[in-house]
Amino acid sequence: MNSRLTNILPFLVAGLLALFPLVESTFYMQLLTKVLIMAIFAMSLDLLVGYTGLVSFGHAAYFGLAGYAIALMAPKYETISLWWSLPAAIGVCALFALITGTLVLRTRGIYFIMVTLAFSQMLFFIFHDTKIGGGSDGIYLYAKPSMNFGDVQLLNLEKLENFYWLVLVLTVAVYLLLHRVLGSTFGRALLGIKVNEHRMRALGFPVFRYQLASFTLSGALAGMAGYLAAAQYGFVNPEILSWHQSGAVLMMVILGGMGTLYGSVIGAFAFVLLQEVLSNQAWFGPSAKHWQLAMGIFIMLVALYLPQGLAGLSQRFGRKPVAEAADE
Amino acid sequence: MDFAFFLIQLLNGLQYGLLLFLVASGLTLVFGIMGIINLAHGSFYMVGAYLAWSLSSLTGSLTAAILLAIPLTVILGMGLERLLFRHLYQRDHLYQVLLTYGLILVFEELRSLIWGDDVHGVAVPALLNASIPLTDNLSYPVYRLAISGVCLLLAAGLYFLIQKTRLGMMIRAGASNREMVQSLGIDIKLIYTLVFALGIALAAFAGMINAPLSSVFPNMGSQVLIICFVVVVIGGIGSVKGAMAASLMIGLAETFGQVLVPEVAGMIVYVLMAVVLVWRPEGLFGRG
Amino acid sequence: MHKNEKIGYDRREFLKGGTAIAGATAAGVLLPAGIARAQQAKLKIGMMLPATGTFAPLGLAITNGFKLAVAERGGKLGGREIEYFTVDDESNPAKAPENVNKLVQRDKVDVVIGTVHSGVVMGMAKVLRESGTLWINPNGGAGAMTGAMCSPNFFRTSFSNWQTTYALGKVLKAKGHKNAVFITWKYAGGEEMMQGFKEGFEKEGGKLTKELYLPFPQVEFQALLTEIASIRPDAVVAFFAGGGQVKFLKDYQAAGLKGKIPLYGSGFLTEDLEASGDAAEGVETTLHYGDGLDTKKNNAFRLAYAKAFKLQPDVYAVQGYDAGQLLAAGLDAVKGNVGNKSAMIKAMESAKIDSPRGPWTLSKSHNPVQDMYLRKVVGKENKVQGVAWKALADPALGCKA
Amino acid sequence: MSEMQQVPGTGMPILSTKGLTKQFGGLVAVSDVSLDLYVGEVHVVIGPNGAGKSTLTNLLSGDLPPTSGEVIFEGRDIAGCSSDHISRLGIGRSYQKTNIFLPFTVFENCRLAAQSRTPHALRVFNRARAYTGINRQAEEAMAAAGLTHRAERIAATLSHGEQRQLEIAMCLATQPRILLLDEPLAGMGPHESQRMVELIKGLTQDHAIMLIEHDMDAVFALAHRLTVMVNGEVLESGTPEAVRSSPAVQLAYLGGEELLHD
Repeated sequence: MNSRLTNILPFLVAGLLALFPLVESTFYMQLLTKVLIMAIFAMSLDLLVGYTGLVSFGHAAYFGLAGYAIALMAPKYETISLWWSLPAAIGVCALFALITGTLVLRTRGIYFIMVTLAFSQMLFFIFHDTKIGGGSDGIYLYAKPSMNFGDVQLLNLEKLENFYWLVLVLTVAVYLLLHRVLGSTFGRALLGIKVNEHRMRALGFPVFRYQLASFTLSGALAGMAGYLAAAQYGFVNPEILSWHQSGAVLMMVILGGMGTLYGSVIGAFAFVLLQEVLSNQAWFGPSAKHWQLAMGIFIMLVALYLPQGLAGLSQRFGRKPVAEAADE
Repeated sequence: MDFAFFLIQLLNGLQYGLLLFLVASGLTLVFGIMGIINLAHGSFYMVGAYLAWSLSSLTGSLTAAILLAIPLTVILGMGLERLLFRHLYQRDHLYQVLLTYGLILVFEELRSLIWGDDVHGVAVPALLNASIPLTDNLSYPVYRLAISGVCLLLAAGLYFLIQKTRLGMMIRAGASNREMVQSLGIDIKLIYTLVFALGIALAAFAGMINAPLSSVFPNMGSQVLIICFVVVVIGGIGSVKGAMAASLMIGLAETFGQVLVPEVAGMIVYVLMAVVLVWRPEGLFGRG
Repeated sequence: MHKNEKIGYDRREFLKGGTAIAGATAAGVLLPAGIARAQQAKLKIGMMLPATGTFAPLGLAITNGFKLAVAERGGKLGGREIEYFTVDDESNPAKAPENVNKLVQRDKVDVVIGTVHSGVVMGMAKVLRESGTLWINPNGGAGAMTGAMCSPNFFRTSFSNWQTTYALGKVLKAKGHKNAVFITWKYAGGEEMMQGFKEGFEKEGGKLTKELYLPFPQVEFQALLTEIASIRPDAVVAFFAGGGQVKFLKDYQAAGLKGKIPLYGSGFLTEDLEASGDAAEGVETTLHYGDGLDTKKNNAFRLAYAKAFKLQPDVYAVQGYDAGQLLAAGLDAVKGNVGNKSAMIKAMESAKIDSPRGPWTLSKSHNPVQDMYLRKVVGKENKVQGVAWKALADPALGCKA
Repeated sequence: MSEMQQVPGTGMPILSTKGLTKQFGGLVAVSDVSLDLYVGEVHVVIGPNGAGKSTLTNLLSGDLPPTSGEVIFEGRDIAGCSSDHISRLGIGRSYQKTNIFLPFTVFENCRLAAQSRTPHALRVFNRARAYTGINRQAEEAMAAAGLTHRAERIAATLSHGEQRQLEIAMCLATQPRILLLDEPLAGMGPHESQRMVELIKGLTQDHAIMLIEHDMDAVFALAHRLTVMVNGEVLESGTPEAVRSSPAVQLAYLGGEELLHD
């Protein structure tokens, strides 16, 4: 693929997506909003899995934590300002990631997969078993966050189109941020750690600190996604930090293709839309009831025959490998 | 809690631990020897339980059902290894997670298609259907004791198999050095198939033997899965000894946790796991 | 009533008020000609129920019950043909708002029927409160739905968790039990049932000695059963569902507690007698229904259901059936014109449902005011012993309607 | 101390070990090893397979913590420090088994190595390729190792010899003062070996080099000081001539005339 095209393609796609509310501004726009939120979530995980070589199976912890953070911070029946609540929610997640990161990064491989799971399960039970966040029934957020400048309302997020555009802008921002970060010396070091952690250490890189920084950034961005997810429907339930959620986002990353940011976005689209299509009873009638069978088979086929994910399909047509893809 | 009840709770904890060991042992073998992370392990547990139910209602005897079901699960295990898992040995754990996650969905739906979504009870074999009185109002079911006995036997058997037999020697060698074993002319593929089938049969067997206690119901696999992962990781991946120690530890922690600190009982095992791994990242009996 | 609610019931009023919710597509329907057309068109009913997982059989029973009620009316409600839209809610609360949105926004249904899982009910409540879509909940007993979250467009044909255990206090008192232990899973539903029992029992002068909780959804009861044995209460009250109920009954029996300390519960504890075997024998529960209720209506219902679906109906089927009946009552009053929401809601509010469980009406928060039966397991049947509480109404805490 | 005057780069040793020991369970891999490295000097360690040479390197580079003993670097005991810490002190190493970033280009391999020396390595917003200082360092290292013409090749596609060169280049790009080279000639053809020997020779002046090698031609072409290890212990240590003439060494290891008539 021509590199100038690759550079403008994300903007082209984002531009087209920005026009979507003109086509449909109810259900499918909201679905798309969700897809974009999941894309942010998947990109945050890709930073860990695809670029740092750390397979987290508990990423929903940060997603869910931010959801609870906004729901708990928001005054009942009133709106909460996005200006401070979004940074605060992200900050909470970053802090939690920093703390858990120092512990989980002592382990590797399967152990790492399992300890990240353990921490997310801990959080799950904290919210499920205690009254902090309404227990298993969950907690409501009564209004969307507000974006005011002084007394002037900049953007009314109760209007779903506006919320959609906000999410779109943030998705693009996260994409650009990660693109930039991965092209930096820091990003190169992460890739080096993914490819050969031992050698990086021998070269004098404080590997742990790099991994911790990546882990924290990843947790913070997952928090952004979680904040938006909670704001979108105004409902947070312990289930959003369950291991199924962690599994689902991991599926998105692998499905799209690890180590390519756009792959995560594609993965989020594919995963959510596939679920949508397979479980649509209007199209599949009674057999839609067994949509998980088709989903399961599809996931297995990807694992067996499409290890590079959907993004790998494009790489087959002459794209460069990961290390260079990060080059600008 | 007076002393007698403390002792009984201790017994409860140990027996629950042994039960966990039954399920976790297969997981740790497949994990440790083949390096396969199998999220679908719980599904095989479920398959075992449903087989026990359907075959015992067919034959009228749980023992007969188990005897019939074991070969079936071994065949299932060998078939899956050939068809699916074999392609993933050289690949990253990530793909194993992906494949086995898909497998969970498939098994859950097949279960729904074949056996439906209802809860079913399985009768305890008449011979073991009794209770031993412990206090004036509390007694202990004989079947639980029997299961504990089976667990201990199984643990001893696994230990013997791995440490003392020629097959076990090959398995151990295969776990540490694949190429070396191949150069010795041992068919590593066959060994892997066998180990995988053994692991699956163990999970399914656990489901069968536990069916009278747990009853059979949809999603029963994922309930047991996560806790077994915790057992395996605390004990050290691949270590049967570690799985035993960790099972007992978790059994006791959960038992006393529920009684003494009910507010946080749900998270207790995960806290335990985090503590162990921070202290010993390779697990209690893991190879460092 | 409902004066303070922002959500209007009448869509024409809505438009006059210039409220933003009604979208461009909805506007077409609101023109006079549109109303005429709407009456011709099929009534869109959205079924949001679990099709997969542990609760799938409950979803099926509810659907069957609902369809039976429709079939008894010649396949029409309020004179209109029906088109069903179904969504599998997977019993996953995290997806609940999105799933209910499929029905409300994508399929633009007139009525939503659902669901089983309390957490999902909570998620639905959020969306349906905002959209104002008519909602009939045929199971999930989350107190908040007809409590703090109550809304004029919300209806429930089942129970509130509180209701299922409140009457037990009187029952235990009558049996001479002075203290009791409550055991359940640590989750909202279990805690609400515990609360209901505690209130009812303490009012009668009883004492709830201890609340025992098991992490959800674990089923290893041994430690807590030992604890019960050491506490030696006069009675044990339990709530478990799904795979848990059967295992609890069996473990209770195996631990030798059965027969030594009498066991009570909300009726769900004994809703799977096939799997429970003799472990359930003699257990007494309260619920708003009993299979063996010997009334004309119930017998007719059971016969018709068994004929139509080759299955025995259960309490869930009854709740689904009554959801159909309640909807019919509303639609009949407006002759199928769902656009006239305020009239329809009024009709539903005042409806007297002739249910297989016995006649019931709605409380002002739209939860059934119903008799709670005392049932005892005899053989494979929940034998109704009598009415434990006549016309029990949920206190609807926090409902400002 | 008397010997010290005979070799170039005299003065204080930049690195010395005292009683360095490493045990794996019951096996003693390195036993009570004491040796010194000087700037301007190539200190060659030879010995049969399993003598503990690589383990010794790993102890010095921090890849393994010693069981006991000291590693004194500029007057400080650094035994047991982490490998990244030791690397940043200016002790670089190459590996016996090629240990490079296979999917990256040669340049990127060297650039990463050079990057490890930047003080603000955790910067997340700069552009990696815009760092001229790092790039120059990487290019110099490539040039020194004779890999400039391969800069844009993916490391995995290099020949074995080139991969060994890259190994050294990466080590150089970190601008170490001490080089620990573990069998850099392993698997190389005669031509490539010759180039590598020249390369190491060229580095001698500014670096203290510890070299583990089997190729005796290379050993005697480079060594200022020679240590012979057997079974984890130092059998003999001194100038090449002294070691060559040691009867113990001749008996135990060199055992051949080839060495003597060289």
